[in-house]
Amino acid sequence: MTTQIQTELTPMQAAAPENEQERDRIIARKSRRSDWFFAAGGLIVLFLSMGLLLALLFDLGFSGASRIDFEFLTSFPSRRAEDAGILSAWVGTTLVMIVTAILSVPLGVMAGIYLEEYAPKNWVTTLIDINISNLAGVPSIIYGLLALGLFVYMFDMGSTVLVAGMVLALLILPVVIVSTREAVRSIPQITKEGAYGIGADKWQTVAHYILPAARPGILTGAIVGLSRAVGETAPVITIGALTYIAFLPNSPLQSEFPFLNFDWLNSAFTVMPIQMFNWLSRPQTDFHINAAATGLVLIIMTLLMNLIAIVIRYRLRRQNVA
Amino acid sequence: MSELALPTPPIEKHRPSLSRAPASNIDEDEKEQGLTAPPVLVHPKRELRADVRKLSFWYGDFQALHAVNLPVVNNGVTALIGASGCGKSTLLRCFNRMHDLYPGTRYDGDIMLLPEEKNIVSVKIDPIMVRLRIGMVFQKPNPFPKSIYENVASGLRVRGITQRAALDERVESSLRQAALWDEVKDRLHQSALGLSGGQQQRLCIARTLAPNPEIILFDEPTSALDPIATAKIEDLFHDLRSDYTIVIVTHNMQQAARISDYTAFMHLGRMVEFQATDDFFVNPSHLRTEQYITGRFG
Amino acid sequence: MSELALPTPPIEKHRPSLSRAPASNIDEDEKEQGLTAPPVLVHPKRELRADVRKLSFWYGDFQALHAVNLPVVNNGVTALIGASGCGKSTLLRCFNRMHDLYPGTRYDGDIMLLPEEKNIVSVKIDPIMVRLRIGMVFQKPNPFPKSIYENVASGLRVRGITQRAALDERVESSLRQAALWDEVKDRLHQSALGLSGGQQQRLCIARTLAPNPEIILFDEPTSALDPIATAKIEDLFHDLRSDYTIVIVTHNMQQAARISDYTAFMHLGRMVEFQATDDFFVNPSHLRTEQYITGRFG
Amino acid sequence: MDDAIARPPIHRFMPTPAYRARRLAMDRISRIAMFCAAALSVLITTGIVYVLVSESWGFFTTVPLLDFLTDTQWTPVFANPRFGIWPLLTATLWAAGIALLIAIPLGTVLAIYLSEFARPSVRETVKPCLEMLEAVPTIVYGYFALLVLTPFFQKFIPGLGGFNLLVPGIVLGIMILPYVVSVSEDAMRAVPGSLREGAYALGMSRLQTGLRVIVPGAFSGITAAYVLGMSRAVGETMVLAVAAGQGPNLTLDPREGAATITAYIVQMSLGDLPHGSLAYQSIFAVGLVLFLITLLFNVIGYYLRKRYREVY
Amino acid sequence: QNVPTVLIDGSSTVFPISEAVAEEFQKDQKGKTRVTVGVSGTGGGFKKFCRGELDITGASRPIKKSEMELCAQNNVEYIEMPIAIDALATIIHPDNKFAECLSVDELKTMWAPEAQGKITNWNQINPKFPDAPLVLFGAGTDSGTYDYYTFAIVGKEHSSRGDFTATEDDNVTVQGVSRDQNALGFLGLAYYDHNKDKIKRVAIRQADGSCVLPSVETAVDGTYQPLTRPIFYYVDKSKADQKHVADYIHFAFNPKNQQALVNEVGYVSLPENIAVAATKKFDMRTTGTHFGGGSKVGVKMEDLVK
Ligand SMILES: Nc1ncnc2c1ncn2[C@@H]1O[C@H](COP(=O)(O)OP(=O)(O)OP(=O)(O)O)[C@@H](O)[C@H]1O
Ligand SMILES: Nc1ncnc2c1ncn2[C@@H]1O[C@H](COP(=O)(O)OP(=O)(O)OP(=O)(O)O)[C@@H](O)[C@H]1O
Ligand SMILES: [Mg+2]
Ligand SMILES: [Mg+2]
Ligand SMILES: O=P([O-])([O-])[O-]
Repeated sequence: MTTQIQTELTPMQAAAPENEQERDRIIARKSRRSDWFFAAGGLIVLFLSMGLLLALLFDLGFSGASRIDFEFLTSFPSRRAEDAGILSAWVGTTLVMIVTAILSVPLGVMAGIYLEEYAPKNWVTTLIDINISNLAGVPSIIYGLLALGLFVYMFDMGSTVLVAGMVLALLILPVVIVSTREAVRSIPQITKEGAYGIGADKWQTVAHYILPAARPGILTGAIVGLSRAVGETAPVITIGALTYIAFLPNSPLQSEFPFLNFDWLNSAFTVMPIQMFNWLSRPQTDFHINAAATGLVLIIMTLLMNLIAIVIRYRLRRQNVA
Repeated sequence: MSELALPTPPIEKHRPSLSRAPASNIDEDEKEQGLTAPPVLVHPKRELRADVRKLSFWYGDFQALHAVNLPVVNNGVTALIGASGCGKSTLLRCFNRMHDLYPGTRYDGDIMLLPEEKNIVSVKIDPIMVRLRIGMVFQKPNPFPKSIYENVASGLRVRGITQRAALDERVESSLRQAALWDEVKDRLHQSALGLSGGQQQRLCIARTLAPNPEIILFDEPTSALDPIATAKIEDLFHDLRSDYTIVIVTHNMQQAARISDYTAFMHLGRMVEFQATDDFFVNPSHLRTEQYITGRFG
Repeated sequence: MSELALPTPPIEKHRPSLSRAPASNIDEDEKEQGLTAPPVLVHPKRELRADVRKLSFWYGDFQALHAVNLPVVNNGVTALIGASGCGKSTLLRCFNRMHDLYPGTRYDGDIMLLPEEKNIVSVKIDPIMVRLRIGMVFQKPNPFPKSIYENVASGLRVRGITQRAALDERVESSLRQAALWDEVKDRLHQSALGLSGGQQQRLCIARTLAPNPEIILFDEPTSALDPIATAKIEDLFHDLRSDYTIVIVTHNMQQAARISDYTAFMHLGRMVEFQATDDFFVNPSHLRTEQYITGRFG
Repeated sequence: MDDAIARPPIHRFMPTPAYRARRLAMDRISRIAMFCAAALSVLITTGIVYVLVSESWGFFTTVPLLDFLTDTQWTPVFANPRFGIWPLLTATLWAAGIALLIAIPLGTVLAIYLSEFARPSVRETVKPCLEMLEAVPTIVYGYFALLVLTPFFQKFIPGLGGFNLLVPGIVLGIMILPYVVSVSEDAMRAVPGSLREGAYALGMSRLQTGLRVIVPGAFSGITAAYVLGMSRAVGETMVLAVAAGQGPNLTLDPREGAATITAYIVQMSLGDLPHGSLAYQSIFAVGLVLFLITLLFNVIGYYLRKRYREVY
Repeated sequence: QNVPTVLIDGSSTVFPISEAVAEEFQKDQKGKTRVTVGVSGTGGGFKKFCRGELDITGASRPIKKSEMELCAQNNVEYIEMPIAIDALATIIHPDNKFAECLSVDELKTMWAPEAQGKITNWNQINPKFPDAPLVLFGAGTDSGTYDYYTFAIVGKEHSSRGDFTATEDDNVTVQGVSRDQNALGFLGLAYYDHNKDKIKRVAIRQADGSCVLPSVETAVDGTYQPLTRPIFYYVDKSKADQKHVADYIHFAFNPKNQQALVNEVGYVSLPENIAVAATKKFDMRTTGTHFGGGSKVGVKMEDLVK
């Protein structure tokens, strides 16, 4: 048994020639440098785009924050910028979102589960698949045209909260479907096989094992979709939402039986992005301040929704790791 | 734990008669190497619970099983061994029609459930009925993201059993059977995902035991576990083997030797050899088998 | 192919002196089982190319290697074996600083490149320098989504070699060394993704050979391949072993026995035994090693 | 060994026939309901195509298709009605083109940076932030383009109109940037880590790995990101309606304002559009053109994306 | 319990008045009555009005022949009431020094249908003007402003070039002109009034060569020609009996409210006697139009409320 072999070692054929080592050193240095430059470039781009979001927020904040107060949130629009508020706008947005959520989430989840778990692999499925990915990319204003031609005129429903909710539901349906599919797909095959393995049938597997596990993912998708709907303007303009609404639709809750009231579905309405668009197209700077304030409320709302979605996803991921 | 010694036979003991025997239905490669011969099936002397007869199986165009035969003894352990990719899992998953979940798969031949002589891979049989009678434990522990209690109860719930008392009773007894009761009895309603890998696997076994299936399939149940957890699960088999009919896939020959009554060796989708475990390792009748158990390939 | 016979030693040969020896730095579990003892390192009689000295390694807070020692002989094959998760890949990947790609990893101790006595895991050394000198072949074939030619040439291009003639020459010779030339010489400019798994793995070997690295690391290079492709790659080792210094991780003991000059056995992040391969399998000096090579765990 | 014989028979738990029947019914009902939900998506597309085509039909019975495709003026509701789609189309393409000019280089650099350079912790923070950028309502971007950036750029660019295509184009580029980044970064992430490690093992730097191995490996996915980004830019409405002006203007100068297809639809929708009038039909006609353009991009994007998913 | 709602739509010129009245009216009613105000333009408003969808439509020009027929078809009878007096203002960027006074002919060159695609530079209108692109903004084709402006300038109602930014929302015109040195646009006086700091009004060169700026005074004294006009409310007679509609009209034509609200938003309010007469006309439910289905220049207010 040899000890201290290394020191006794006779000079060998081993080490690379000097020039090769020198070459390696140069290559390594060059690599380091180009990496450094690219990383710096990447960081700059990153900060530029992130900075833009911040700049946007700051600008809105500077212009609009001082305008946001209790009055602003509880007043109707007015010809005087300083008296104007967004009460009818945010109530309208809320009501429309309720309709949108009630329609899009169940439909989207069912469709997503069907496509992921039930659909046989054939041309019909492929068609539906292409179709959904295309729908996700169809410009929102086209949905507006759909609603205008179909709901407003053909079905003669008028421009109501219900129609707005419906068109936005159709708009975000692909988002909900895709995120449901992703959530369902991310459930390990082995969990599904476990469920089938104990003798569960398809519906039991879906209802008791797949849906609960996919819930956070679905929720995330639904919130992201709704946050998109909150900010949508074009389709709602197309169906002819009003610009000046100084009242609220009837409350969905009432004191007498049956305690629920659906008049609001047929009510005229306005929503926040439209209110903002309206103020934005006025020339007076005072209204621009209102627009900025509305934008700020809008952006805070969507960012909050996204934040919630991100937190859910983050917790989901941690859960999966554990 | 049984102390089955494993005297491996000497290497390079040529068996010219076998290796030269011309055999029908052989791949080209195999022919060149002169290694394939008709399968050697020693019929078990014990009562059978199931019998695989000329079972072929296809993943789309790829034939993964070629006319496989395999007797499954009643209340005993049948082990399947073979190199990776030889079709062990594929065969096992035919028993509970797991392949039906995926499109493009096709069975041919029979898996007869005995004594009623019912072919469970027949298209006429509802796969869910098959799965209600035949349970399965997977390679990686796959507890549901629910409580420990609900995991064990899940098999009963899908069978429509909802009375609390019946569930409680069966949950406890299957956890005991799976030697897990003492470790979890104080946390039955906590998430099963908080258990260690070995505990999770025993939980999955308890879950499978709960409805008392007629056959239990195990697909490399210990390969994802550490040696200590493995030992615990191997111990379990000794308790279960007299009450349950078990088919187990393992890549660990020593494990097969320790826990099984009968061992089958597969190669490239074919059944090469089936013998009582005691004879299988001492006196393999096929050159391929011998090469495999002495570690010449795989 | 070498015909190293593998008479496995009888089981349950107790080595009380070893198994009872109290050792520092041992896990609780291990102590209970009385299985751990100080590592047994038989120093090689051959010239060394590298020497791992008290190398510890951490993934975040998890210490995956505990003061590992390992001599790597020059122009020879050193095999690393051990149960899954024991740290074989982790150790191998220290050699080319692969861990540097991931945050939160930390080395302690040395891997000395000899004879110049340069510690390649030192933070002062640029990992790219290390990787330019030490090549690696992975478990799963990982050809780049480019032509066969460009795959082999990529290592040369990185080193600044762009002359067509030099590239052509080296691409051909490395493909020949990897025994792939005849199969691909007519389709050099087709995508490498069209090759079979075994061919892809040989292509990856050619790609690694092309710049003539000083050491080549192999991480279970055949575990994703079928037996025939495995045999082809094992043949390669016999051609390469006299010209290249090779470290190979394998989960297949028989493979280690067939192709290596020295074998090291790891367990739970520790080096348990290192010996010339011929002695290693015949006469393991450590109870754990013996248990492992006789298949009692792993 | 066979001592089981001595024991009482094991009770096998099996569902009652009634329970089986209930399960079967539930299974069937749920399957049908879900299929209907999935089929609804097809119905939506059918609805879109039906509405667009049927309304445009009326338009094209008045307006020859040839005029629509060759005329260079768009004044459908005026004394001298002209029906050339080109002013709207060029404005749309200008804005989308400028947007891509911003989004492609920045997006690609950022995607390579995130997938190859950034630590996972950075990546995990940045991606949600980018998603937030994606979630900002477009009307807010419109505000930004009209009231903040245009006055700012007017200081540097002589002749930049109060409404122009340049600034909304740039804002549009920033708007689709997160999308381009996230799709192409996904594609780059989908390149297996083993390829990445293979590249590093040959001594490649991060940049070399990114450019020589990851980008070629993710090529179809990256292209899909560009194509889908283009589709979004073409279909974007509010930024352009607010900041690019609403006058049809066939121009080669992005400093001028011009109405895009989407802006035209918004502009017309703001007034009353009597059902059946030519003005009403005209928004469906241009909507159809918009739909076809985005359909083309979306389908190309779909196949490209599918391809990179299939490769690995 | 449905809250009664007054449905108003129509002219963007009238919109500021309706907005102001509605706001104050709803305050006055303390939520018992609602008012919605749309901005579809005069033409758009009439289309809805004659379908019976509205209670009141604002109009910045008298009802046209075609619209009268439509109303008759649907049995919609209307009460025509002047709500205020307006002047149309032509506007330019404050830095524009060369186009401060334009003749009707120059404006006609600019706006005539023949100009479409051809007249694109200021120096084509007048060689003395600089070589600068001509950027035009104006009221949308559904608006009374558009109709009256084309009627007064081009000579034919509803006839102009089409390659300009035509918008129902006059704010867009202000925005556009205030942001572009070479822009010109036209809109109701009120919009100029509210944005004096952003835009400049263009004087019209009269027959005698004098340049008259649009303003409340020149509108009242009639010197600003040919762009001074009354603007109207048309009320659906069948709806006039509903209390909330009647309340609204009484509120709008209350002389005190006229003074306060109409003037505040930048129009010339009706003299007190005219306002009272208008209310009386409403109470009598006098239907029909004073105009034979087209605009007239220089009508007397007294005639309108008979
Ligand atoms: N879903 C599938 N589609 C197509 N081929 C498959 C599929 N699953 C397995 N195979 C192929 O069928 C053959 C048998 O696979 P199987 O999983 O049964 O092998 P195994 O013996 O269980 O191997 P292991 O020990 O690795 O689990 C293999 O060649 C495998 O590539
Ligand atoms: N990226 C990582 N982060 C944290 N822990 C890791 C990581 N990679 C490996 N480990 C842990 O380090 C230990 C050694 O892993 P390693 O991959 O080196 O084992 P191995 O011997 O190569 O096993 P195998 O035969 O399965 O490849 C294991 O416990 C593993 O869980
Ligand atoms: Mg398997
Ligand atoms: Mg490994
Ligand atoms: O007042 P108008 O909107 O009709 O011009």
